[in-house]
Amino acid sequence: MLRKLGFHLILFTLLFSLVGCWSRKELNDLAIAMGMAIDKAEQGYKVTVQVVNPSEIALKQASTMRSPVSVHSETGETLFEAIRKITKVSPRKMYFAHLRILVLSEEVARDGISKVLDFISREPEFRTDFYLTVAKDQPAGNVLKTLTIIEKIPANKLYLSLETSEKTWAPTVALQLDELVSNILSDGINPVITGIEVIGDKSVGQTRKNVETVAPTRLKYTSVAVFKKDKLVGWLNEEESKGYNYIMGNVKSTVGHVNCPQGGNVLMEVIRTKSDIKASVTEDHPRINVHLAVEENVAEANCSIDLLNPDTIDHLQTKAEKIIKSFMEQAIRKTQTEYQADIFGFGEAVRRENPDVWKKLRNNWSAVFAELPVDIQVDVKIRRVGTTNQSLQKEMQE
Amino acid sequence: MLKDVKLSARQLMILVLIVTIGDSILILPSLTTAEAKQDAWIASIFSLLVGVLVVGLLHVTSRLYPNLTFVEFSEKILGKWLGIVISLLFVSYPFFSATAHLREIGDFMTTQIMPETPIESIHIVFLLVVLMAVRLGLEPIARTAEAFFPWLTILFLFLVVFIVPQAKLENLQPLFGEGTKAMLRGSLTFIAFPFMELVVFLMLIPFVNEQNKVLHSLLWGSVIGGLVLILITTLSILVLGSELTNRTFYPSYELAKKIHVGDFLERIESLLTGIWLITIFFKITVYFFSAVLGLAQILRLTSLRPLILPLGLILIPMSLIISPNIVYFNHVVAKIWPFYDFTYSVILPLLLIATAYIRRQVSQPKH
Amino acid sequence: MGFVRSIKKINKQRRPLHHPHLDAEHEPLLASLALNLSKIRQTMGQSSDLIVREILLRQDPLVIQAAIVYMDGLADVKAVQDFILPSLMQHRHSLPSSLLQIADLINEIKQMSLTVANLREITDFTGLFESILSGGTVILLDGAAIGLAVNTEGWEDRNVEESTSQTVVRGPKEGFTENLRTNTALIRRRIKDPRLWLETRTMGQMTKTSVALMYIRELANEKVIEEVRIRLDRVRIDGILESGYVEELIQDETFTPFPTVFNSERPDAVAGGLLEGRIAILVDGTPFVLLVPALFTQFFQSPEDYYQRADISTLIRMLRFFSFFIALLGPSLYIAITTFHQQMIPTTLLISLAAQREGIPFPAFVEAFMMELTFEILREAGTRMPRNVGQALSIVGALVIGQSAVEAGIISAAMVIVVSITAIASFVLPSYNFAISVRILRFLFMGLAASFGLFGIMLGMLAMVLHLSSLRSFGVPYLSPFAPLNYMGQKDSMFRFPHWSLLTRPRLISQINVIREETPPAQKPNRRET
Amino acid sequence: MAQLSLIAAAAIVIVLMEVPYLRKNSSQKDLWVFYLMLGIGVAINGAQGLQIQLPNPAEWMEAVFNPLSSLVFRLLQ
Repeated sequence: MLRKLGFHLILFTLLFSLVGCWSRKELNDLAIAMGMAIDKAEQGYKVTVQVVNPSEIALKQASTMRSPVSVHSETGETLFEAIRKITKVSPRKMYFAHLRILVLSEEVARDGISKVLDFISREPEFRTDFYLTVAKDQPAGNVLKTLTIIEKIPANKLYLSLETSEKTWAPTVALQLDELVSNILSDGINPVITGIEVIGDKSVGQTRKNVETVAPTRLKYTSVAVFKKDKLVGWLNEEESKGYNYIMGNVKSTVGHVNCPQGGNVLMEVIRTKSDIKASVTEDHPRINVHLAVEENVAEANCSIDLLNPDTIDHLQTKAEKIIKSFMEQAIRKTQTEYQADIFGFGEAVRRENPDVWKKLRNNWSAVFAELPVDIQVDVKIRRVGTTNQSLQKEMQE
Repeated sequence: MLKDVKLSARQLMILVLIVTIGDSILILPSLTTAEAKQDAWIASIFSLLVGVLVVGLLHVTSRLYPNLTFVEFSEKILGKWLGIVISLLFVSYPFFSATAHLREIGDFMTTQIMPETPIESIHIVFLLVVLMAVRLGLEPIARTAEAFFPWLTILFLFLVVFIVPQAKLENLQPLFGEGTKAMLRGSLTFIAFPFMELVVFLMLIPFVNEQNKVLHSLLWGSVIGGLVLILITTLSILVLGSELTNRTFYPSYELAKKIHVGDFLERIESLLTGIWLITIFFKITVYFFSAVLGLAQILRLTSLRPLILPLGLILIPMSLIISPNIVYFNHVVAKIWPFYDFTYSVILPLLLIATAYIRRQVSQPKH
Repeated sequence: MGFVRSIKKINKQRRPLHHPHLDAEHEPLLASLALNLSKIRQTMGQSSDLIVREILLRQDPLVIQAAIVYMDGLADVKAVQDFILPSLMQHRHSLPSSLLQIADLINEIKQMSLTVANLREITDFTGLFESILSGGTVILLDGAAIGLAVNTEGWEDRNVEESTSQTVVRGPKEGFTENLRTNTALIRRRIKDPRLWLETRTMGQMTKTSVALMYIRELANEKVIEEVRIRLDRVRIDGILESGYVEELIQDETFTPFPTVFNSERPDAVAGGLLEGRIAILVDGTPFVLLVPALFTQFFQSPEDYYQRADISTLIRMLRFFSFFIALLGPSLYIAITTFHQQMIPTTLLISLAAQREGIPFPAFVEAFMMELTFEILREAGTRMPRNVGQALSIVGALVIGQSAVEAGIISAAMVIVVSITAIASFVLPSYNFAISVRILRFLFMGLAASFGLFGIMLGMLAMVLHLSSLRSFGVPYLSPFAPLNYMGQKDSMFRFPHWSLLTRPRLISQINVIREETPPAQKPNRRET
Repeated sequence: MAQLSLIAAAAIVIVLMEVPYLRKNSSQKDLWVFYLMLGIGVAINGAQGLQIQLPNPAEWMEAVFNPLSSLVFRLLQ
């Protein structure tokens, strides 16, 4: 009897000594970090973390006038140190699994982002499904300090608008961590990251006043930053960015316009694109062939053209082809001449086509890329003209 | 001891399948891809072919004495003392393997899921369930495997179906870009971990009640298991690319992390961890059971019970001693362990078959 | 250690269950009526419900003293008055009195005068007491060491009513009663086959409860029947008040949360079990009939599954399995995910959960534990309380515990939702005793989840399935037909295939006569060709 | 120290779990083997608890197979 009792006592003490709650984190002990920004400091990095204030966001009657997010920054010699130091200013443990956006300052990016990425991809708490952006012309921390309307959490706003704009507007690139890492690692392709700007009065943007006005200080994605390996080397403007996305086949939907002969223009909505990058190698001289198939719809006809005439459609197609081709050429020209950074993965195409030649060229790829002949073929097909057939202006003329 | 324990051929097949997959599914894509890069999937298909040969060899070995375990027939073939030495060596193999696999699960849990939890406590709770299984005996183990099998299948199909849309075919190009030698290097681990480690089944085959179906079970179990591993390796390369696959310790876990269907079916990798945990559980259990059974047969004990808990007590510190850190462990696993497996699953059976053959030749005078 | 020794002593003293004075009754009846009667009175201790009616049998020229003995309340007084007393007192003997022997007289009474159906001779006091204590009437004649026991059972019985513990929408509404005979009749009315056999035995030295073993010969496995017989014979206990006693005494494994004996209050469920080759154990005095061997899947099946269409039943069974997992793992999954795997929660949900937990003083595990405990208390109170306070209780339960606790910031609203879903899910399980095991295990899983997250739950599931697969119910693996896998068995486990495809009985239960339907599958009801 | 007492507790639990069964159902040899293995287990655990460096079987394995391994990998380079 007593022996049994003793046995069970020991067993239970043993079991309870096993049962600890080492990894346990209660929800109200977490500071859910939604956005992180990394700037350079005199020594090391300045890390800014945007943390949500759950009760302000979740509750139906958000009566308190407290800000929905709070932003903490801290500097440290390394990223990890800086993040750990944030606990000095934040009462709770930072939790990064729900990170939506990582903003890098231009300085950090020009310096090389591999150190940052190494830490982030090593730490199990960081997932890989957040987007990266580069803050253009200002400290990255400012981006996170700007309050936004509609979406209460600025970081979430950034995430969603990048996601939406990538789907409906071509010049942005929604890039996640693992793609970035594999692009950096690969010799045959260099990464690009979308840039972000704060438009308007920056000091107002950081107060609650910003969400009370109609035309507040805003966050806006602008152009695309070109990287060579892990270092930022320059920017593409909007048209070049568009050209870049066309080449990469990233365009899911966008809008472009074609000028009419008699003035005015026709707006066309791209509904589907498919790009195909092929390399051909003759005697160690690679040549790239980009073929892009675009399907478009007419969205708006602001001039008097006869949309019922098949010839007009043909005409519009050729015009659109020219425009798109010029975007793509601009993008290629700029990267070849100014940056020598192969952001299109032409090297990868060569490697897939002919691994042996690639082995010879890979060490010298930037130079080869700068001289690389690229043939572009664009094939636009207009499918539909919307719900009305003839252009209104044309009808009015008649 | 254990004379009335009977496994059905189907249970054997499921056990073989699970042991083939167990732990390999977690670490193998990374190891093979590290050597063979984007051609790892070709290496894995090649490995399956070699693996089938290895399994065939194991089956031939088991046919020497279909009703005896490895420990018993090695004593019969090699004589008492040499047999005992070989048997002791053989028994140490599943024991160390169980240790290594336990360490693997501990490393996996502490790197990916619960970084703050001490590895010892993960080892201990995991081992407690293993010990419970071994104490219950072979039949409940096999039946539990049977009961979990549909769930494993569902989880696995889930992983495959939802990750396939993210596959990028160009990740496989160029075909044969790394050369044959790299592929052979890559297939070393791929032959050793899933297929050669099946040698422990030499301890369990005598308990199968339909001996004529043993070959069928062994082959189907290992081939299906091999196909699963090929699929996972290929998917890792297709989705992650060969660079990321060999850069991460646990590519299939990364694969699960990538699942993203609509905006609701994502971040479910912790659930899919079930595939790894359950298969490794059965692998450790089968190994530990074989070790206990082998030692009991060497010592001619009347039951397994005096060995189970004490050996479990030994296993815990061993799993900590066996590797000072994960880097050393991975080095051992990638570079040394395949040869350790090779010794036990190819050299030892060949030795036994040869000796048995010579013995029979000698004892049967020619006429 | 003195304490231990004294406990051991008590244990030893308690051991003999044999009561010596009960054996003393094993003595034969005496020839003298007076002595017999005094012996009866003495043994029964002048109990006031013992009726001894002394009469005289006029047997010219003799007058023979006689007595009838019965228990008031057990025996049907009307039957005694209408049949026994008239036939004795008004009987005139046909033989010449000079030849009369007492034995002849008894034969006369047996054969010619007593107009009752069930009658037997008794020769000792054991038989006498057994007879009168189970409602019989005993006729004793002076000068004869033989008594005549007439079956006059006539106590108040509950009528056959609708079963309250296992209700169905469609299906027979009859439930078993407390009367063994009624119960066997209910089953026999469903299976009119001479191969439906019944073995009765008396169990319990004092209660002398009738326990009946019912099975269909040639369907039930002979080995299992023998095993049940052996286990029943091994039982030495003073009293059996309910089939739960028998269940606990004959089950395979005591230390398991899972029931290995099925019980039902419904005759159709038992008849269904018998047709599958199972063995029913009926205990007098309780409407709950045991059915062995009992398998894991059986506890997810309701008799109604077989009355509804196959597709509906299949979906409902799946729903039950699903609810089983919710009832088992609901709170533990919540604990594991919110305290270990926050990355699994969608961001918006995480923020709202975090907002709810703002200011809650306890960790999620304690919160869940308190709520579950409260719920268990409410549930137990709800089962035991008098019907008319039910409303008050549910108001207190729902309002005070649910709403106020949330408003007071002690419990988060999400936790209340989780606990409620778990509670509702546990009511889906058709078998009450299986639901109890789920309730127990739920707490274990909560502990595991609180210490190791999903890893702990996974290990717990492994341990649970290991335990389940090590269980057997009368030799049949508990988890069959899942493990060991049996394809035919799958047709009636998680799924319920149409009746025309359920050609065989569960393989491991019925081993002799496996074929259920002799119609080959080709003759299944086909659509007429047009 | 806490670790050592836990090891002792574990050993006691194992003894209480197994010895009654072994006394009843097994031979004397089984019991001796049990105590021997338990002793080894406690010793290794104790050494581990006291931070004593124990030989690593993986290193023996490495010593045995490293030549073969480097040979094979050199051949396949």
